[in-house]
Amino acid sequence: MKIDATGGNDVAAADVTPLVQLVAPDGSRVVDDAGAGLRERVARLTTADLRAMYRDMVLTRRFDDEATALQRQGELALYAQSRGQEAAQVGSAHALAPQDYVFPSYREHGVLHVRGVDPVDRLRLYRGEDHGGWDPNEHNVHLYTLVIGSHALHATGYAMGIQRDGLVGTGDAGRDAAVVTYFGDGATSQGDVNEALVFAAVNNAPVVFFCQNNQWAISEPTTKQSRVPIYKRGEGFGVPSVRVDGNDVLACYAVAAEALERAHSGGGPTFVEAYTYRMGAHTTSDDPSRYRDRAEEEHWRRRDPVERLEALLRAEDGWDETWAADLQAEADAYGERLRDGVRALGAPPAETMFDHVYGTEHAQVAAEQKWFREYEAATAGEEVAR
Amino acid sequence: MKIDATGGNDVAAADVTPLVQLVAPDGSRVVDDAGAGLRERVARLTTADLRAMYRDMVLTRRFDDEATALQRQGELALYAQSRGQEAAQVGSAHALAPQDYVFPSYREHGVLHVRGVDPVDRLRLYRGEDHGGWDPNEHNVHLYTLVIGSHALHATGYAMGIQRDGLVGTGDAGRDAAVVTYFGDGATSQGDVNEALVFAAVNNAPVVFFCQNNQWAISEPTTKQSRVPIYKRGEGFGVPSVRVDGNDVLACYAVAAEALERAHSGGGPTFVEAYTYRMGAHTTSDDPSRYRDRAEEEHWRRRDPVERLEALLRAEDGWDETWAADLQAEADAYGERLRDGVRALGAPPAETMFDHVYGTEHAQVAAEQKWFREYEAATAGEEVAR
Amino acid sequence: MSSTQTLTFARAITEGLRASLESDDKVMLMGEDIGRLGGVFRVTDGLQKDFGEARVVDTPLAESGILGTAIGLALRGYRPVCEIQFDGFVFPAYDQITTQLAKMRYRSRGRVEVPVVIRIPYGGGIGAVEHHSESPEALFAHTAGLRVVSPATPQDAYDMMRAAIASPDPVLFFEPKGRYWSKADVALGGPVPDGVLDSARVARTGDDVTLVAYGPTVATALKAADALAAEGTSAEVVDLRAISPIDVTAVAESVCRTGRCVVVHEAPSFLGVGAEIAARVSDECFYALEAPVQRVAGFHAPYPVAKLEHEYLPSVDRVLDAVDRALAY
Amino acid sequence: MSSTQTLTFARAITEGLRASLESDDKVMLMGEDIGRLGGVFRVTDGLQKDFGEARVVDTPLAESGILGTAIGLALRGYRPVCEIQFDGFVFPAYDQITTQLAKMRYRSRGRVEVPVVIRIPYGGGIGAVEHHSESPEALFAHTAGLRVVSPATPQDAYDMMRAAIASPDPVLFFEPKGRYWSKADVALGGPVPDGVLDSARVARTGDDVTLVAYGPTVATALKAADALAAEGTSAEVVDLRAISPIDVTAVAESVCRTGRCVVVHEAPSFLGVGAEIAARVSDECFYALEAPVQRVAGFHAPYPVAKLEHEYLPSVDRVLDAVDRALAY
Ligand SMILES: Cc1ncc(C[n+]2csc(CCOP(=O)(O)OP(=O)(O)O)c2C)c(N)n1
Ligand SMILES: Cc1ncc(C[n+]2csc(CCOP(=O)(O)OP(=O)(O)O)c2C)c(N)n1
Ligand SMILES: [Mg+2]
Ligand SMILES: [Mg+2]
Repeated sequence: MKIDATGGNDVAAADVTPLVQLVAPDGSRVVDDAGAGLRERVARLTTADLRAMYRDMVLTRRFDDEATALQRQGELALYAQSRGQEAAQVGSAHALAPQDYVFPSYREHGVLHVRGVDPVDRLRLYRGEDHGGWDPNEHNVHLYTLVIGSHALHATGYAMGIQRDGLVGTGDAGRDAAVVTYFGDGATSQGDVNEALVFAAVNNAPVVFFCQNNQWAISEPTTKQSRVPIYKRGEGFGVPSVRVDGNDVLACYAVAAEALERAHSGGGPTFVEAYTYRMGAHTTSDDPSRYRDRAEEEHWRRRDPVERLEALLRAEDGWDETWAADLQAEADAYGERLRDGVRALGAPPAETMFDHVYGTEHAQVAAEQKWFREYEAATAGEEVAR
Repeated sequence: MKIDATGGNDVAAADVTPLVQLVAPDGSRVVDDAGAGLRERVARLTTADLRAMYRDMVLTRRFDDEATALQRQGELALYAQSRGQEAAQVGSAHALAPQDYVFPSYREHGVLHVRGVDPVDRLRLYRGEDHGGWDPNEHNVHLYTLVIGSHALHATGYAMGIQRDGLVGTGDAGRDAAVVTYFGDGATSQGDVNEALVFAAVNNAPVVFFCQNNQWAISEPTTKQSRVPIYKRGEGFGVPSVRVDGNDVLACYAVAAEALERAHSGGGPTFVEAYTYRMGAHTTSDDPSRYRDRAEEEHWRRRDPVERLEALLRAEDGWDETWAADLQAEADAYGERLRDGVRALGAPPAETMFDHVYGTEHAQVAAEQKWFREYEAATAGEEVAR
Repeated sequence: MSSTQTLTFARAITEGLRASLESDDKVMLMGEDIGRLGGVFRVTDGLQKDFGEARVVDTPLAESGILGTAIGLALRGYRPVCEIQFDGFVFPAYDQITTQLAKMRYRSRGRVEVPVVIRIPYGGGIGAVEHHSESPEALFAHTAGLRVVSPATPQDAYDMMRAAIASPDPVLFFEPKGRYWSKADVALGGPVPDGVLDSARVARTGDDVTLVAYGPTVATALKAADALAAEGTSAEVVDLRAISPIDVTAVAESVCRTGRCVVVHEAPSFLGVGAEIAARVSDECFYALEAPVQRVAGFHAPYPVAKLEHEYLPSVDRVLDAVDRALAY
Repeated sequence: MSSTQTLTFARAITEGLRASLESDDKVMLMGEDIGRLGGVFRVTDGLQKDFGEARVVDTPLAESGILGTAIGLALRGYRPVCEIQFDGFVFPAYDQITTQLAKMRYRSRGRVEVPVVIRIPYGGGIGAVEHHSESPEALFAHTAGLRVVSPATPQDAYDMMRAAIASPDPVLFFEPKGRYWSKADVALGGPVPDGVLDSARVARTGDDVTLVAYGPTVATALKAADALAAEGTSAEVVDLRAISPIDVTAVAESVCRTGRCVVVHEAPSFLGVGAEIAARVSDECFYALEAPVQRVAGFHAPYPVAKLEHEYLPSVDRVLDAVDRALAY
């Protein structure tokens, strides 16, 4: 374990609070007493594994850059970057078993990438073309939830369902299942997140609360949400809690793996605070220059999680220029596919706004849909006439 | 400090968790290292002080008994006893300064008694004659709140108002003000109580969260709300927290006094878990025999807080038979006044149901009130005619 | 398989729950004090004993938590039936119901569904304290994605409960608590009947005026119809059963025939279900209406103290008064 | 003391807030991101700088907490103005608003009051994602104890904001966010005008049909009136301003004269404000109505994706269509 004087907005807290770290910002491995169990978990990872993580982080960042550009070009209504949080997202997602289920917030592009959710589908919501965009059950990833914190309860309920299905503590790694829910530092203030901790604790539900403390909730620093480090919150509910360096992909992987192992085996919930930084604006509508200073941004630019993994790979001979060049080429192709795919998304037919309001006929919807259909037909040529 | 093997429903938790205790169940003083500061606070109390507390507890219990009887006679719609919780309520209320403000739940009859709220007024709500019953600003006691946990936020906001009034840390004991809010173990599961802890912590607000863990939320034992002792909850928000023997009036007084001193001086919020027991039914509508056993009730009957204070007084020569007989006589007179007062409460005039919906005229209310008035006038004799 | 028993309204719901628990092992009940206590109204009495703690769950005291975890359970394939202890305590769950439960199917374009039932004992007349006598149905029915129903008879309570649990949509099931102790013969068993969640029921036929009611006020309307019959006025009583959707066809069919309509509900008149009925009837029966639709409902004031509730609640006399007004046009 | 300036709608609100902060030091603002950022719509821009962090407060991210602490502050004598960031995020505070804020005065028989204002940017048309375009006003107006208003012009935005803050009652102040960037001359200063919180405003006089609107749809109605004028139909436009209470007198006066009424709002039609208007107008103008009240409103579906919102929202064409229908009777 290491103390990380982060220079973020809650320096004081960060100064005194141990942060699980396995890789230092310079790419060297951290070796201390406390991290032994976690080190063992990452010792098993091969260079290929590390490269796979690196690739996922690079493609996630490319996704961010492309989406941001698409928004500027008017192809998206809005976009929320994950930039700076790739290690927290990719690391934790690599720890998931296929049968595990994810309840993301709205910024977990890296998690969705690892789970295999189609990148174009991931932007339908931000395009204003869909409120969701993918089939949650295809990759075991629920839709983005925009009402802060609500989904922490859905995750907990889902985990209670897994318990009822008898899929906890079977001893079969291919069957034991758990849930990970992602949310931000700001979300920890919501009643729902706290109630989720109550329900998870009392039911001993197999759910991991993965809080990405990116130090900002739009314009508010974490000090506006809590006077103690966020990971303490879980302890108050009797949920084992840990604070991990969110820019250290290996530490995030290891901590998530440990938490998932606990959940799978019947050990119940875990609360993880991944201490990281939102390098970009809150969303494309936001202007962070109004509330935070360049020095802080600069400080964190120097602790870029992607660069840290690159440094590790270089330090441990996992880097190879051909491989790196291929990855760049892959990223370019990925970007192009994404741009084309998004631009090709049209608008759904107007009448679909009446679909799926209910699962069975509802007279009010049926009557309004009928009216709309007739109105559309009648006014098809009329607007010109007026 | 002492470990109290309570025999309650969360025996396990109670077994391992230190409980602040100054008076043992047999009435002897507890002398240990941890309680030194608190012992000092109670050392200042005179026999007259202890007798005053005893009197308040006895009258509170009498209030309970009379109200329960009145409910059985059909004079009240409902009643929620405080029986068993007199030490927690009277002890903590004795620590309040006049300018402090209280936000009770619905069972804090002992607190209201100490604050001087008229006993008949306190039963208006339970009679179905009033939704409140007294003027909150007369004794600085807000009305009972029936929606579990909501008032914890009101208390916090009120405390933020005290801060804005500049009445924290003035150093003047007659001016520094704080808020105490009372709620139960069940209430700790509500989002609102947890959000109140967030707001209190972040604002360093002068508010004491006084949780009476009476081990039951109607039929649910505390294990259905938390897997760790309730006082831990506060710590997760960075709020100093303490678990006190709720049947020990001196410990409750001392812990509340300490928390209030912290609040008054600008030290911010405190979370107190008073570990006690609901000796009666949840309310007069409830039947505890459906969900808890006699043995548990019997166990707690033997730790009656009133008897404990009596034992202390006897042990320390504070007991006097004349005084005790006078108190009984006072209680009898009090009971009679209460019975008469409650029976004399009529029903408010029907038209008052339109009063105080708004502070200024509202056309919808005005129109309906007018209609009602005319309808009442027109149908005065008519019912006979039909 | 089927039999007829005389049951209280409350017991009919219990039997509806029991039948659903028996026929589908994904059905589960959640709520405060519903286990050993059997709920404060004893509607779930005995069910935890029979179906176990995993299927009849005493939850923490947190309504948002109950609904939020129920949504998660539903996403996992369960069919949670959540009890809200009293009408006035549903609001902490309002966000989960309005922004999540109602919209999950729509948000996912039908890829997932959340068949959650929310049981809410509602309405007044039982001499209770604040928050225990309210009628918040309109606050849910305005939101698309939710079905809102309220039975008025033990038979409907039984049938509609089974239908609600079987429905793929979220259903707010408003139980008129003042009627819990009323009794009737109930045919138990057999297949879950069609249409009970979205069709009105003509509780009494008549020609001169249509009384529209649901839940607790159906009994009031029927009593008023008796009194009217004695005076020579023939009132038809339409029991809506469903509040979302409203069976406008049935209501309009009746009112266009009688030419007069009185809507009766306990919830405040302003923006209540009666407003929608009045708007629809005034449209559909524009030429047939002999008098404007009359509303007999709660007032625009918080539910009053128990001592005054009978002045606040729609009474038979107030219904008769409204009928007089309608007939006087 | 008073002056006239050309201001955007948003800026007019800022000035209303500023004037209130200046004239009463118990006034304070609370919300997410309202301080340094000035709110996501910049409505509170500069106010924290000018009035300090104790009076313009960046709160934790918890709407129930915001409203609940605002109630406590109000009990202590403060006048909190709470910003809810977007319409769809008010629901976590719904319980505090409905069971506490609305009922505190009543519960105490007038012994305490809670003059809290809740600012809610609402309505659609701005191309936003889910939960950012809703119109939940009916979900509040049904509850007694709350005042619900929505200005349609910068002048009203300024005046009504000052009046709302001065009111002893809780006020839900619905700001039509799609109109934030519209501009007009605004007379600033002077005493807070009377009546703006409970009287409708005739935005345009006419004889053939009455268009009733509020907030964002007043502009739509006015455009429709222009188009109708060109066709020879004279439409009166009534801007409700207040939704609780509704100025029924003003609406009925107009409709009884024109004989026809079209209500326009963005919220779903079912159990929306239009239902209450239709019910009241059908009653008050029973003999004068030439056609049933027409409602042009949102549909009974969750607010759709941005790509479809213009098909969902009441458009000028849909208003014209409804007028045609009314005229055809
Ligand atoms: C209930 C609710 N209130 C307000 C918002 C508006 N909002 C969107 S994101 C955000 C900040 C979230 O901060 P945090 O939880 O730290 O997540 P981050 O965006 O930093 O990942 C806010 C206030 C919302 N979406 N939901
Ligand atoms: C929001 C809400 N939900 C449910 C209830 C019904 N109810 C009244 S008291 C109670 C139990 C409260 O338990 P606890 O907080 O431990 O307080 P106690 O009654 O034991 O003093 C419940 C569930 C309520 N009043 N409010
Ligand atoms: Mg954040
Ligand atoms: Mg309790």
